[in-house]
Amino acid sequence: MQFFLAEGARLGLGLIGVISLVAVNALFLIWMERKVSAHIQLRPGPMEVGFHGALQTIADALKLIGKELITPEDVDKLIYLLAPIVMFLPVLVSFLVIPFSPTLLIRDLNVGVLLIFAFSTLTVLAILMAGWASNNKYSLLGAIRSVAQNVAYEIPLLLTAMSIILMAGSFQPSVIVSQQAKVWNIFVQPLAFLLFIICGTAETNRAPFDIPEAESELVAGFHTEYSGMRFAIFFLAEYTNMFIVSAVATIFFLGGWHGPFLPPVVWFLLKVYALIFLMMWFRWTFPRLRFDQLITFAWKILIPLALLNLIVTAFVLKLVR
Amino acid sequence: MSELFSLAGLSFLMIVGMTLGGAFIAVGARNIFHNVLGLALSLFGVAGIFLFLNSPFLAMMEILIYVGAICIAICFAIMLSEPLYRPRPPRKPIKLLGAGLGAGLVFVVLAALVKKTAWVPAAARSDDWSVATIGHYLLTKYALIFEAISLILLVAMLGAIVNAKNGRGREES
Amino acid sequence: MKAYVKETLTGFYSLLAGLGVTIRYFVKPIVTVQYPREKIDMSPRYRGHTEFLLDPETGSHRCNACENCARTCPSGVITVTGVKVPGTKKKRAVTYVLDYSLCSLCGLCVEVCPTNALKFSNEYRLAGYSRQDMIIDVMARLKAQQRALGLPEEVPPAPEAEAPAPEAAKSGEAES
Amino acid sequence: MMLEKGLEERTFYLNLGPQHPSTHGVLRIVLEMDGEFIVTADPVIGYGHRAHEKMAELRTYQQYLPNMGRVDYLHALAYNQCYCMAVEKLAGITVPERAEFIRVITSELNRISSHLLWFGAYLLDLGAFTPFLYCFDDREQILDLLDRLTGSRLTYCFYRFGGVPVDIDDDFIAGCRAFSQRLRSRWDDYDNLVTKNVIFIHRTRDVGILPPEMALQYGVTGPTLRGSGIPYDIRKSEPFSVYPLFDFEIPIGERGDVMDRYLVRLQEMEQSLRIIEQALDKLPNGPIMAEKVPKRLKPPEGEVYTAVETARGEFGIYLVSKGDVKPYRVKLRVPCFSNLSVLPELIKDTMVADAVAILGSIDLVIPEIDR
Repeated sequence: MQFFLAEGARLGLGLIGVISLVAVNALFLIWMERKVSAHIQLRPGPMEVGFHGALQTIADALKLIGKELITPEDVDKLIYLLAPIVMFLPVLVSFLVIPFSPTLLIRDLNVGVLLIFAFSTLTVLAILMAGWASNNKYSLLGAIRSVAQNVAYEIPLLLTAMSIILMAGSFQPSVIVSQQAKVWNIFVQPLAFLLFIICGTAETNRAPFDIPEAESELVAGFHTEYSGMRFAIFFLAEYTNMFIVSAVATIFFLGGWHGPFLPPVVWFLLKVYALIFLMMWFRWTFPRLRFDQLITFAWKILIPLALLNLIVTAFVLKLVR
Repeated sequence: MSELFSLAGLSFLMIVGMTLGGAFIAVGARNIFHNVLGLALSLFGVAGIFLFLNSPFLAMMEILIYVGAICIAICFAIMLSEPLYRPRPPRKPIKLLGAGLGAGLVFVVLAALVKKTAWVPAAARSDDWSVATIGHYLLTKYALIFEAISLILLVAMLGAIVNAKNGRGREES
Repeated sequence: MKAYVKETLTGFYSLLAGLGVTIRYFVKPIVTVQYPREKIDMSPRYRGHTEFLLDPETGSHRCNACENCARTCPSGVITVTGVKVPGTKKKRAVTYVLDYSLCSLCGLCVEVCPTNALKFSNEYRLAGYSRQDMIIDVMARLKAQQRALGLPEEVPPAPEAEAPAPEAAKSGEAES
Repeated sequence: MMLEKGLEERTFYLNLGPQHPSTHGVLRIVLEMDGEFIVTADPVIGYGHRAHEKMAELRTYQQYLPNMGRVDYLHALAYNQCYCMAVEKLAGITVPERAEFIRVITSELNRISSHLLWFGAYLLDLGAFTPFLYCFDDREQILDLLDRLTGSRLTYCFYRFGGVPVDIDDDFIAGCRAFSQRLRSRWDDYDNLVTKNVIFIHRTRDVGILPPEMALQYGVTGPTLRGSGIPYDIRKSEPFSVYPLFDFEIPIGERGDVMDRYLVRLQEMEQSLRIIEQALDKLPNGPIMAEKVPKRLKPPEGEVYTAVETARGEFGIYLVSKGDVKPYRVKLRVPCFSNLSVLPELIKDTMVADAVAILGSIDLVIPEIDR
């Protein structure tokens, strides 16, 4: 009983911490995205609310909260309402196992990495639900695209993840991080890092892989019909997904919390935000791929490379050990 | 009975409820998309049961493969099926009865089996879920299953490729 | 196979080149203007709405209400009324009202004016809550200008034959 | 999407527009879709109809001038020029050479600004946001130059019958030279950011191929036609104004795909820079306005057709006069109307993403189609 109480308290604290982190992180990331895009495009970005527009996203969030929640006619109501929740829940769960520092993690599961990958697949289901339930052709097209894309990109993502897991010999995030105390995996597995970042960008539906919500083709893709807070949750989930993908990449390749002088948490967050910056940089540089090219790219380039990387890794490991 | 009201017990009830409820939606709902979602919910519950059986790895795989991949694939298939605005054929009581009887029979057989089996406590299994162990098992104890699954997947993939090739006749674009 | 590898590599390089361009611009200074806080000067020839040219000799406008501008205007924007100046054959404008919401800023009125009484104003921040806000009383603007410069306000000559049209006068009052 | 029982449900209809991010205006395209593939496309126009042709019959020749900048607001000066040429031809007014030079310089600047806007907006269609802002930064320089000269930034109404109302000064000339230098220094960045980008190449190469024969059948003109390899440009084939005095090339494409149309426009900007520089070098002195242009213009009875090369293709005006102060009839031959008519052929059997890419590559200005 006492075990459950202690564990319950830990989980409860963790949940509160995670929810506040998700909210603050999303607010910060949206501001960051605006600033990064603005400066790439020679403009200042938001400047009015707060210092350099730092509070702009809070104002926007308030606006979104105040907006009417429109439920269009003829939608599949239950699914329409459930989709944002299904989108958001797995995102929360993933935070359970992310080690921010040797001590700051909620649950050090021995299948932690798998948990993140397993729950991230639910995002696809949520997108499909949203697109289907909206009863809108643009939404449905976006949802179908999203599914094909995510299925195609999950394979190379898991394959590259496998090569790292092979090296570490464990699915436990903290073990993977501790093994990089001396040399970060990015120096051992540069190709895997590259593939992982590409697939991660695709998994989070970000440009140049943002075809499920390609605004010039599908208006807003799967969330065309969502308004107000429901739309905001999709937005929140998108940015939190970015954070999770970057966090996993940090755990896998950038040595997690390792780094001199600064406290581990700071190092971890620094690395995560650096990767997020990279993803934003992609978004504001590249045009969007076409749907079939995207799939071709995954099958013809990413998967062979990931397989090759995995085989070479296994081979080298066998030789070394 | 009292242990059902502990934290663990409550979560167990929840998971069983999810599994059963999902299963009922999966067979009972008239909207085919709802059926898939019910299936996903049910499989999610099954993953939870695996957790209770102290197999987190299997639980995660359940979610990753069944919820994440299979259900999505089914959704894909749905997109190719009859449009939903078509009036659905009415349910025939005889069919319903038959299905119920069949399911009941399977349940009875399974229950009898469960009753008869002498269950070994789970503690006898190791707690080691490292990649090496899993790999070892896959190539020794479960080699046949592993190979069989690979074969099935290969056949499925070949079939998919053949279907895709003949399907639309848009190879040129 | 060789082509495949080559295409992958060159493609990858082209992406890096693109990233190089954007990061270079990322550190460049911004080029936009924070509009309500900063204001750029309009070019001297900016074609805003028209207003009266303040004749430095007389300290007033030169309009003699010939209505050439009103006639040449493609959109019928201009309403001008004048009265006969006593003792001469000339007329003199008393009201000059623009319906700016119809104006297409072609500048024909300025060109056609025989006395060069009109010029373009530099005002570009013209926003309003109603259509009434878009009706510009050019005469009132001139008077405000005269007041700002400390020039005597012109007393319109007493109407002799024709009185100013009541509607035009009314809309002029509403504006000022 | 209730369909009749007889119609099979293999295809469905998708409305691209009238309000859609990639139609750049109120154009509606009814797409019959088979999944992501387009079976047929049916453009529906007329949402932005303003009766420009009818308005000409109700206004005097001068009063119709401002309309011309609004038919195609992106290359307004070419439309101005065409109308002025038509009226001048009808009324027998000769334009002084310096005025013609000024017209060419400003019109070419306007052409560059139109192409720059197209370039940015097109990349926006393809999902790249940033080039749009870079192009607008460059375009802004042109707008500033033209603003200082004409007093307007978009819907210029600058040319007059018989010349131009305002002369260019040394500041303007220096500004033009500085601009051409600046734009040339940006080509590398554009190349690295867009033209050489592998994603961009894959999105545009061999997409939306317009065979030259089909282009001719549909009366396609402008860069869209030249992308298919037909060097037809009014500036060369039926020279007007002082274009014969300048040395410039007509860039053409080879395959007629989206990429070729894109490249043609990029190269056209370079050629326009060349024309501007030559015009600035050769700029003669003299009057900028023909003498004795009556204020109440009453051209003699007759009819006339003039055409100019705008950023989108051949724009022609057919003007009939009955000797009145108002034209009897004005017919505008706008390039986008013909260019749009070829669109259904081009986007047949492509995906939505390609349809957007092709639609953008034709460079439509919707109000010009509707007039």
